Amino acid sequence: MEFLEVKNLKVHFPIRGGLFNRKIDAVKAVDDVSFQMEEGKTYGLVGESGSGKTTIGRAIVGLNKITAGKIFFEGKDLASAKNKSIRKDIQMIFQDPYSSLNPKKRVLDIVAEPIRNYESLTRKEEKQKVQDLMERVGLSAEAILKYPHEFSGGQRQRIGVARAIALKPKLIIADEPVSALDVSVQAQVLNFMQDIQKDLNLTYLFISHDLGIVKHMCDQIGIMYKGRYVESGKKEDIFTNPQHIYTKRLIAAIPDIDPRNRDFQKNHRRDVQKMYDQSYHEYFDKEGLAYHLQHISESHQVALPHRKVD
Amino acid sequence: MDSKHAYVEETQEQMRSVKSPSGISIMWRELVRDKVALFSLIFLILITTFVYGISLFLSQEEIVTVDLFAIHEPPSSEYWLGTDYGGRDIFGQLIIGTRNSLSIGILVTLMTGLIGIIYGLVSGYYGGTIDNMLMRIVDFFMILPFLMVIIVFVAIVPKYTILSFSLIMTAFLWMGIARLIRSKALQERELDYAQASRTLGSSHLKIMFTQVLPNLSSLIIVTMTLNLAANIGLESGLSFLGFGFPESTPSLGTLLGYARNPQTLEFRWWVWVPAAVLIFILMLSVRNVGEALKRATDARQRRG
Amino acid sequence: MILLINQILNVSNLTTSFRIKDDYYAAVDNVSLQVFKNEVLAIVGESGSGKSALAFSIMGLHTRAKMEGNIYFKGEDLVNLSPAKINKMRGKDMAMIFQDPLTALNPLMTIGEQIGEALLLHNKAITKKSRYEQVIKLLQLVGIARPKYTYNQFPHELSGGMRQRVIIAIAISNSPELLIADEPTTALDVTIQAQILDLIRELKNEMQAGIILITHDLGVVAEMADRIAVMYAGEMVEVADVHTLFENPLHPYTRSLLNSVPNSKQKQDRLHVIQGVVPSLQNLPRTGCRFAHRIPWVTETAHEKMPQMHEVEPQHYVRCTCYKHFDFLEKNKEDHKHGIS
Amino acid sequence: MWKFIVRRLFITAPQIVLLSVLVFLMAQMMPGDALSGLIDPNIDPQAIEQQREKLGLNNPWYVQYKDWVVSALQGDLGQSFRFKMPVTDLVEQRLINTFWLSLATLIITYLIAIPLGITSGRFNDTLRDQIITGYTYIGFATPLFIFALVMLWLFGFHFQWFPTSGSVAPGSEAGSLSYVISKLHHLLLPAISMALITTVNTVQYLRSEIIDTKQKDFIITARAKGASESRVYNRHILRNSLLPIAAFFGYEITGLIGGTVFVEFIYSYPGMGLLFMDSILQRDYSVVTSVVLLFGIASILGALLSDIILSLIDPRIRIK
Repeated sequence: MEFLEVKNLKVHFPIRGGLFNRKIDAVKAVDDVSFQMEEGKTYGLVGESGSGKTTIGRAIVGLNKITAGKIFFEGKDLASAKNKSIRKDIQMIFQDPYSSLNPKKRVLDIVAEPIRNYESLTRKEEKQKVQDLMERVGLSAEAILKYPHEFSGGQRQRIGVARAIALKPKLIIADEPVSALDVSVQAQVLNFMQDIQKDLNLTYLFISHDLGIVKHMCDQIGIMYKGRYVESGKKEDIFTNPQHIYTKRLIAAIPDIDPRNRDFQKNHRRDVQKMYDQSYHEYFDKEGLAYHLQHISESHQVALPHRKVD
Repeated sequence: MDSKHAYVEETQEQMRSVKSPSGISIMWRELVRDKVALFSLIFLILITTFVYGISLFLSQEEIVTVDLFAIHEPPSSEYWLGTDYGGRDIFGQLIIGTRNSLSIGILVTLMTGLIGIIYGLVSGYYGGTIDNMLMRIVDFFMILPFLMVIIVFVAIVPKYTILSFSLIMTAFLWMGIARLIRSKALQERELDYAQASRTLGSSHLKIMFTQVLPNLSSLIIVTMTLNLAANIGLESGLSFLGFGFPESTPSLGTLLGYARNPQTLEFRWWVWVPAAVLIFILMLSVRNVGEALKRATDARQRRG
Repeated sequence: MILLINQILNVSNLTTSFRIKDDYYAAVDNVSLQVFKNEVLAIVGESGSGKSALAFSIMGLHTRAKMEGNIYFKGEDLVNLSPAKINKMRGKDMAMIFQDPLTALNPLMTIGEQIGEALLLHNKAITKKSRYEQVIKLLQLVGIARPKYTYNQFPHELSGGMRQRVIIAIAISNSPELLIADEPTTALDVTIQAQILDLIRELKNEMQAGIILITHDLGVVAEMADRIAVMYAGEMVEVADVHTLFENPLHPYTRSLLNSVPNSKQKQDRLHVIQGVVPSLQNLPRTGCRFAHRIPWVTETAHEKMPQMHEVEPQHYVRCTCYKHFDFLEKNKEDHKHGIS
Repeated sequence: MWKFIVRRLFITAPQIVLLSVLVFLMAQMMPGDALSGLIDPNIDPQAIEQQREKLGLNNPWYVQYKDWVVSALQGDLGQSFRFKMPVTDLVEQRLINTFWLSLATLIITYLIAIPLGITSGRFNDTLRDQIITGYTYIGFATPLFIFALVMLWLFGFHFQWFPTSGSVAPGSEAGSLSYVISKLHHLLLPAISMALITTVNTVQYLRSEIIDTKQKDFIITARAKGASESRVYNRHILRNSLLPIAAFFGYEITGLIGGTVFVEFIYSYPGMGLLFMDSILQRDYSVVTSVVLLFGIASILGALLSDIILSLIDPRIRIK
């Protein structure tokens, strides 16, 4: 039994138009995606804007309707009505630490919201629990009567985490959790996420466009392009042995932190771009979409047409 | 130095740096800072207490009783502001009229507010098809020549009372606030905090009223204040035309209605000028307060 | 050694203050810098460090700020120049690329009109025909595939990357000597970012312009910059050429920044964390070392009372003497002892 | 753009149908019917009943509605019992009067609003702005009918600069120059009264629109290009701020309708508003319903016009 299994997931959004505003087409935000996650590990979902990575995360927590396919969490179908209670095992950390906390609520009410929905505690117990959670994320317990705007971006993100772990979830969807933060604060939040992962045995689905951070955080990685997977595998598979031209191009585009490699990087990037332009049709179908994934090793899958695999 | 300590210190540092209080207190601060608005507010409080207080000792029936021996008397020590064509005391009518105008203004504002807030919130929060349908209805109501429609309904409703009058007004005045609330709710629901609530197991109803609604509070307060001014104006306008309060219930508009007679307009200023001035000052004060609140909610226009 | 004759911009002791309530607060505090021909000077710092305020000061785009000091450019002091004269130079001798390509273009004007305007403003005599031709040429130059088609398009019809190319086309339309790029790729995807950076680099070589690149992304800096100026809390804290700065960073802030980025080369389990937050404009420490409260384990005596820029080696400047006493190892030991997260 | 306009028309059609139903129902609720005015105790009730049957007044409501719509489409809006003439004929002259009054009001409204709004927005928080904002404050707080009364009292009765009733001096010959001048003379005071009050909305809207646009990023782009302050305003800020004002034009019509009721009533100006007030006071209901229907259609078309203007000038809608 897989910890989390996404099977042939499709999420389509209708495009309305024409004279009567009828559905004339659909944006295939997620188009037939399958992957599995291991418990206690961090799975990185990478792609550029519009690749569908966020939509997958939102589909798993139930914020986007699934068009087709299934999501199994510890063997149970998430869409099934009788499995509603497992929703509390899956929580989410949002990208924007400013808009993800209700500005009109005190921290106490923010962090207690999930507790109030799923557990019936007395006021006192609830307060105690929130205070424990605040200390857990490294904020002072006295701060629970403050409003979100009294905290810095990094602190707000910690409050978001406190809220997400309030119900002792098993899986946390982290949607670009640090991309709105300054570099130094990013480091704070990333370190801290790793700490609580160990302590609480959490599994992360880490959604990001920043390959550097994904490389730092993740064990498994899936690369997406236009709603489909182009490659997936262990971190080493992706970074030392990228097979799909899109992955290669993406990795080549990451700026190198060492100025001595500048010329090498530049040439490398140009070569990859040339290769990308030349071999585009080998890697993408007529609509410019990726093919289905094929195993090239036990852990490593690449989206290639059948003929490419020997 | 341990980590917890460091973070506490950090929080205190932040406390000092971003001392931006919540919406309502910003509004209050702005109101107090704005001398004109503060003065308006004090004036409104005074006049409201005065009018409601005095009218406890005045009998509406006595005041509206025709006294044929005192028709069109100019101001005197007996009749401070003279009398009208029925010999009724203008000053008394002014007090009762102000009370009635204020009451109906507040009542209509509250009723339209209640309908508009719920309607707009539902429409904006759900969005999509529901929103589309609900907004088509609003669009239709918006383009009705509502003043005429209200007059027609006032004219044809058989048992015409203050309640039915305010219901008719409400029926054609709730759309503006509904629209406003809807467009703000549409923005709010996209924000991560509303989305987060979904993932935390809160129901739509709960999110709408406990998460989104508090974020609309400043908008609601501002809009309702400005609406109050508009409603006082509209009621007096309808009464002026003869389609507001029945004549046995004087309103500020009723007094102005006497000025439809050119003789009164030209030669008997004491009948209508005090009412005109009072409506103007009332609306101006309410709007001053409303505009100050509006400035408070718009950070860019905030003074200082 | 860079010859002084190649110097195109010289900012000296510039202080730009904003009015908040009734007081002025300096967002740019006593900053001096030089830009030379055909070089990229990167200004690095986190949000609130004053780097964008500096860029706007040079361009004269602050409408309500108090500016003191001097900005020498083309023999004029921009701080004291009349608005009309600055207008003549803006867009011609110096130009700017903005951060957000989605909002930086007028939604109601065609792409052609917007680029054409930049040409027209500095050459009133230009004919319609030659303006059209030049715009097409510019669109080609910035890598727009169908320039004649795009000429008549409106901003909302273009992707983010395309819009940023248009903004670059506007900026280079009059071949400026100085180009200020304010976070030009922050809003873009990595692959687009790589393309835009390549484009800026090519254009620089072609025009021999001096470029000020403002960014918080150290990777972008490592790839683009010739020289780097690190800003913290409105001040320059370290200035050096790119190799020196990455190999031998001295100021504690610079070192902290470099260590807090996940490094693709060396395996780190934990990222370095800088304590605390960048203070807001109203709460900047105005005396002593502004970074002191974020490295509390460095003793007070290690800081200067009035921190100065020291030239520690040729062309490498560091503010405050605390760099001599800043020790990562010590800090890490402390953390370890207390199990800091 | 055509798609947008056609889709917009699809919304307009049901609006007009809905309006007609509402007006029809209102007419049904009104006491009396087309024959009430003719009731004469000398006429045999049975004859009246026959007459009713003949006129279809005993038919179910939907048949009556259909008949009403069909005749309205043919230009037959019923009979005015007070004037004993077809409503259509009665309305014609009044409609023309109201049209001129509205047009004059609109012109004055924009003549005031645009310069004041621009000045106030461009130089916000200066003395000039404060004076203009003060005017809008007072304008917002003054109900139109009070202002119109004061204007009538002051300039009509006290100074006697303007006539106090009618739309033209009696005895003027249609078409002559003195006729036109007299018309203008009658129309000016009501139009100015209405415009001075209704314009504050547009002034304030334009002001905040300009202040908003001023802070947009593309304005910084324009400045960075080297555009002078006046060019930034004329080419970038005004163009973008006037767009919503232009689009607002059609909606002004809805606002004007409410205004004409008051202003025509106070100035005894024989237009649609006065006709409406007279008819409702005299219980001449076929005229009342016709006026409501016509004004309703006018505001529906106004809203349509606004959206079409918007789609024409905003490329984000135009190009689709």
